[in-house]
Amino acid sequence: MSVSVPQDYLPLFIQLALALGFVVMTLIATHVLGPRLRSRKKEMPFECGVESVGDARMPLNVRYFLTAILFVLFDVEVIFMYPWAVNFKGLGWLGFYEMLLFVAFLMAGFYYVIRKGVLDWEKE
Amino acid sequence: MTEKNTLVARTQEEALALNVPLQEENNYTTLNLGPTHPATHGIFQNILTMDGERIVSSDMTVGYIHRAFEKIAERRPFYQITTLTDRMNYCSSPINNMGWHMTVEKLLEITVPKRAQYIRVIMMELARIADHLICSSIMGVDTGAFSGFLYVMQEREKIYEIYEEMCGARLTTNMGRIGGMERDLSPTAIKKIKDLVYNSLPKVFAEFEELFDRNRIFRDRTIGVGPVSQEMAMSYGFTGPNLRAAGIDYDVRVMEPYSSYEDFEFDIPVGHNGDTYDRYKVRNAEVWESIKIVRQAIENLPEGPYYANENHYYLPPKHSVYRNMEALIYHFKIVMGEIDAPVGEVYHAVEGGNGELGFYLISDGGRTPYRLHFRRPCFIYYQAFGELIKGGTVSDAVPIMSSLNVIAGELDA
Amino acid sequence: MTSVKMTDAPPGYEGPGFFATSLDKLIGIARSNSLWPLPFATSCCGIEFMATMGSHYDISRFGAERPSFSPRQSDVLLVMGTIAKKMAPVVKQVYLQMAEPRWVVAVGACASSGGIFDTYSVLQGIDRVIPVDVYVPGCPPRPEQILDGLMQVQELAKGESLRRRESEEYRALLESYNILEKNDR
Amino acid sequence: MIDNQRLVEEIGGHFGEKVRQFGENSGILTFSIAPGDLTEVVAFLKEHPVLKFNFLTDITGIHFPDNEGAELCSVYMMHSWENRIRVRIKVFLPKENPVVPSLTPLFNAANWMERETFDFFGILFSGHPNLKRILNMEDMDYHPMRKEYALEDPTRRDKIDDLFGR
Repeated sequence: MSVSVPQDYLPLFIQLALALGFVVMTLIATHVLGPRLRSRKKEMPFECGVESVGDARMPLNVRYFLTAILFVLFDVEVIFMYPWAVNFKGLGWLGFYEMLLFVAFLMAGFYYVIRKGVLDWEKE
Repeated sequence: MTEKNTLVARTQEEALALNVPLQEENNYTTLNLGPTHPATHGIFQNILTMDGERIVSSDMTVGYIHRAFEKIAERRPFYQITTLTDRMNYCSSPINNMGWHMTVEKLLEITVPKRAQYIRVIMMELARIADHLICSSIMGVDTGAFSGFLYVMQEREKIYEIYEEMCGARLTTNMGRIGGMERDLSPTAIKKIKDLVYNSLPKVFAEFEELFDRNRIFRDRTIGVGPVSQEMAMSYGFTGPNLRAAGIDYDVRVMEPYSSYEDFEFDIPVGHNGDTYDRYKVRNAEVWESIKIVRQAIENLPEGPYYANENHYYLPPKHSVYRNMEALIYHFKIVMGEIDAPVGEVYHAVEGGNGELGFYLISDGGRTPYRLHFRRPCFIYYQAFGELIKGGTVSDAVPIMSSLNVIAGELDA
Repeated sequence: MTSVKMTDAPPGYEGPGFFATSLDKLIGIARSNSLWPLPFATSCCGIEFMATMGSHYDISRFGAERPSFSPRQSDVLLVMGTIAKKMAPVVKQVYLQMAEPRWVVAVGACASSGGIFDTYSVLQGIDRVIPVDVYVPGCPPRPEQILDGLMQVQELAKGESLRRRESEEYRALLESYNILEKNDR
Repeated sequence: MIDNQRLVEEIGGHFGEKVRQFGENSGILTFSIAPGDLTEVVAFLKEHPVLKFNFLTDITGIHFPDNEGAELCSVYMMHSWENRIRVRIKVFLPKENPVVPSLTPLFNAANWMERETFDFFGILFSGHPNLKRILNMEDMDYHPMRKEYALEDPTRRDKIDDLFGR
């Protein structure tokens, strides 16, 4: 096994530059070449062809926020699991117990959330 | 941002715990489904009031393609109204055509020969197959499976080829005449029909059913979704496959047999719960029954003329128009719409793709109907849609709509 | 040996190892071979469009495999079926919200002229509310005809000058349909 | 087996003078009643233990401009699935005040059928939960299916009479 040197990353940087360059070029080219027409009606949100009524910025129920933040929480948990799963053998039993502990903490929180009824939408 | 953009809490407890203001009233979200929404097949508008993901209520607007069929029908001679019926339920136009011809024949008291009746049955059943194929496969598309649609579209094209062989058109067929058919089944048509009902369609359709019937995703999204009880179905005027899915075996073909339906052996499939999955299953079972009917009709096709000998109403054959004075006169009078119909009041119903398709015709003895009313099954049962989706999620509303098989042209007339 | 047919090269100057043409033509080719349709299907013609989209006729062969149901990402508005007067503002709104360059195809007799429905409730042709580029006759047109209509749009897209959409004539056309408002750019 | 004769006896026997003009059109029994009796008659037919007219097939309207004092007609079609028999009820109404009770309490399906009839003919259904136009545009100011209104689109200019020899 060889040690990687900075030069080894050169192709990666070239690819990155090409990818970014393509995106930037396309954006600039479409702005320069593409015809454009602005009008009040065009910039309204598309509401299945009828004129939109009201404002999208209305007070949201806090339940949306709770659901969203809980989703993010458990989504991040999965992200932690990826590197752990890759190095599963290297980390050995200790790593396994650590992950078990981590999941247990989360599950305790999850249990609390369910007992509190945060995920029940229709709570009266 | 202003105060408007803040979070609010529903209960006092939440407001204290999260330090956000308490919401004074139920602030539901309003969502606009339609008129040009990819999930609504045809043009309907539903303004849904939502509590989170649950639909609280819906406000339905229809009439976006209202074309005033009934008004046009009052100004057209009888044979020209066939073109209007095509465009009503365009997924199964031959059924509409034949239904209209039979209504006029009832008014004129014409008996159609057996052979014509059998040809009509074949065409109507093929139309039913085409209608149900679209409905079932579009349900697949709406629940996320496109391949089923591609499978059965190929078969529908074969049905269209048979239509073309019979009348030259694919979709708006304008098939048949008052008093019979305009032409006999050609040998090519017979060959194509036999090939369809014996070889290609059963094979492909069995494969299609295999793809969906026990598909986990499809079942999860349809079983128990939008159930219709028997009482609700009756009260809302459901007919056709949607009614039969609720478990009521009402079928016009059996209840009031027309066009020799009493000669054929077939079952009426019924469902149990009337949910989306049952509607799908009933439609599929009906395709198999229709295949059975077409097989019987094509095997036992009686010999004889394919039109009634009614010079006043049935266009004379072209060769005699060129040689025979009387034929020329009749031809002219029929084409110019100068045939007076007797006074009468007729209601005739056929089993359309979506249910009881009725024609209520009042004639005052003139050349055009005095009043013609179409009983459009879609129009009547679509009003239950609002109640069916109540309490469900938006993702349920989409398969419910496609399983009801609402055809905009028929709905708005 | 491949059966894939390449698009024809536009007229230009060819030499050893290079090929020069105008930017207009290059962009024209790019646009015409990737037209994203917005199927505005209301009735019978919409069913024929389903056949056109399906496996038998396969509209994807013309670079239009991606039907866009939002006007923002679409190039061709295919209006298929009767447009009632109740529906006319919706068609106009959808057209207005499409990005430039945009083309409109009136598929079928109803969309072109009202067809057999000369009645109080039907709009007598969508060209009363929005400008139309291609009319496809038929009631309903066969899928081949719809494909032909799409190919006509391809021809239009191929030959269109890059400056057309900024010209005074185009502005006047839109103004005649009351599509441009006073302070629109 | 219940036939039209039996129906006439049952309905005529129960309502007496209220039901009039019994007739048979292509096999379907037709009779007419006054608007006030409609709910009663339909409920009787629906809840009758033997007749069991459990299904409201259709509601529609007819316009007879020459029928002085009863220009409009509201037609109800009912179907008894068990006895395989249909019946048609006609309610004649004056043009000035065409009011008839709504059948929505008895059949949910009547809701849109009545809205359609109102839209086309201007027949007013009292007690209807949401009687407004359904197919035509909200701002339309006439009822297009009445005989005096033209079918054609008034804005069309290419149909000049000279071209058609009229």
